[in-house]
Amino acid sequence: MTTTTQILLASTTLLLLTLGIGLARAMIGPSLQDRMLSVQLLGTGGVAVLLLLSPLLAIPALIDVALVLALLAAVAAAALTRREVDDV
Amino acid sequence: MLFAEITYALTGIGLFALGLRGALLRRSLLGRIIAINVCGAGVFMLFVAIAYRGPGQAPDALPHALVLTGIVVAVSATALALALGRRLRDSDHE
Amino acid sequence: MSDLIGILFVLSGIAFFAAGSIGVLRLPDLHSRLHALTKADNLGLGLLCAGLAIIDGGALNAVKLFLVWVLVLAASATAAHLIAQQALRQADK
Amino acid sequence: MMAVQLWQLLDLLLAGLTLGLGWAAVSGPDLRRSVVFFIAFGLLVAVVWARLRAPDLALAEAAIGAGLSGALLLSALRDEPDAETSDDVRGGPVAALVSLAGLALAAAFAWVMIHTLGAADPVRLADQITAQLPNSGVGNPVTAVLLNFRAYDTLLELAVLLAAVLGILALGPARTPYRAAGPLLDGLIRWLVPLLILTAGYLLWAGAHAPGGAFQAGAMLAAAAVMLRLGGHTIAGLPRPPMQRILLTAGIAAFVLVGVITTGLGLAFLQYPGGWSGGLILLIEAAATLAIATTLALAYIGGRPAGWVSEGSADTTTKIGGRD
Repeated sequence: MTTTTQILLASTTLLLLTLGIGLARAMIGPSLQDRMLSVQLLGTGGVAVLLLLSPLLAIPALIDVALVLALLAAVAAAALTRREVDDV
Repeated sequence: MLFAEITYALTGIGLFALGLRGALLRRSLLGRIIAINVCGAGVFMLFVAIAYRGPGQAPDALPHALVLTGIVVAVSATALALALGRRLRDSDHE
Repeated sequence: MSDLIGILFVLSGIAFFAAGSIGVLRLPDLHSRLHALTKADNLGLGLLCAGLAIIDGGALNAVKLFLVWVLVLAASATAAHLIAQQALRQADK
Repeated sequence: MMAVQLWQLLDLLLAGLTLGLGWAAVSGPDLRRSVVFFIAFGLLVAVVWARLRAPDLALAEAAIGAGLSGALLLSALRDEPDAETSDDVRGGPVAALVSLAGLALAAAFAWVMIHTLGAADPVRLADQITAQLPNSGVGNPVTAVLLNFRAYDTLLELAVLLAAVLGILALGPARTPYRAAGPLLDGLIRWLVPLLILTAGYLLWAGAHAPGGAFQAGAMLAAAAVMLRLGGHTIAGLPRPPMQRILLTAGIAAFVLVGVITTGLGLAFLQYPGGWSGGLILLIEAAATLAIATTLALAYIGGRPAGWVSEGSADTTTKIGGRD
């Protein structure tokens, strides 16, 4: 394993730790919007983790997965902010 | 035995137990449906963990195919359960 | 050499992610948290994508990484607006 | 070695976060909170699949676990009268007992699993899959299993999906549609829907040799339908009901048609003639993609869209259990 790979691996671990910190906001809340923005952070972070895993695991298709996750995180955000019948 | 295999298999078992507990203890249908979905994700994780064969090795494709169909069936079953729940509530209100 | 530059980009990207997460956790109200999230995360992901593209060196993957970044940028800007809008609407009620 | 420990740390972190989000999703009392955590949980599970070298599953989970399921639960939540205030979780001695029993069950499972995995190197079908892959007509082993080696199972799975959607259609009319979108959401829909459809096409085509395939492509198309419905499009971009019926059965029809033809050629049911595998698989997958997309879109709508009502349907007999 080269030094570059090791540093990428350490970065991925660090990133997961960071996402864990961000998720604490989802646990605390207090408002629903606070939880949503924490999920939004997890979406971007998840995309980043997938991009880092792609060279680490030598699976190029993980970039496609990151693309799909980015698209669907947008769908989830639209669905999350549009619950009530009278939403504009 | 690989560390990742054991870690994620145990996580799968943990999720299964968590989901089961939620399905038994929650009162609302929606809460139970979420719990059962977590339960199912636990089962899927156990499958995929067992399919894992270590770094640089191609994993076992058969459990992957099973779980892939499982994910799609789970979402359809969730939709059916939600439709049933709505129907039940509508007939309760009449 | 290019690996070194790439790693610097990736690490600074991670630093922005960390700043964003800490901002989301520590800032006092929703709107400043949203601010921390969108600025830090999108910049973080941009630097990370740039770094990975430099390390990878391939043109196709560079295009794909850039595409992922643009997508997340556009999607999360809209999402942040939608979340803020919803919060304002609920405050009005 | 340093790298091994880093991987283990990464695995522990990812597993811990997944368990934490799973726990947050199943513990109440607020249902909206649970749904938000469930979406986050789906996002993370997609990362776990990627970590375990299952990109096909990561694609499906990213589309379904993180996107469609969440949208589905959120649209069901609209009908929930008091989602915020409901005291949803039982407490007291019963809860303690159930928790203990769950813990015991998990411990027993863990014990069995560790002993089974440790006992001997298991017999794996993976070696047969690898050996037969060159004959399957596709390069992606998961697609080979689904559309060739175990095509029979996939045919029946499409039948299960059809049964589920027929149940949903039989249970009642569609949920209340959303209002027309504001400029912000409308702008998002304008670029997101074409991209989702484009990605669906890419995944269908890529599925032969790389991660992707009918299930992932169908889920992406369904996500496009969800976006359209969120923007106020009542039937989520679906065609008229007669066409919906055709699309719903397209996957099964393509499977059966190919199966009958192969039987007519003197081969086994769904045993593709040599050299034809790749083309036939793509044909079946294209039909299955449309069927899965229509199924998931109708499942999201949650009932019959306008135009499905026919004589003797549940609309005219609202009370199944008689008068009250």
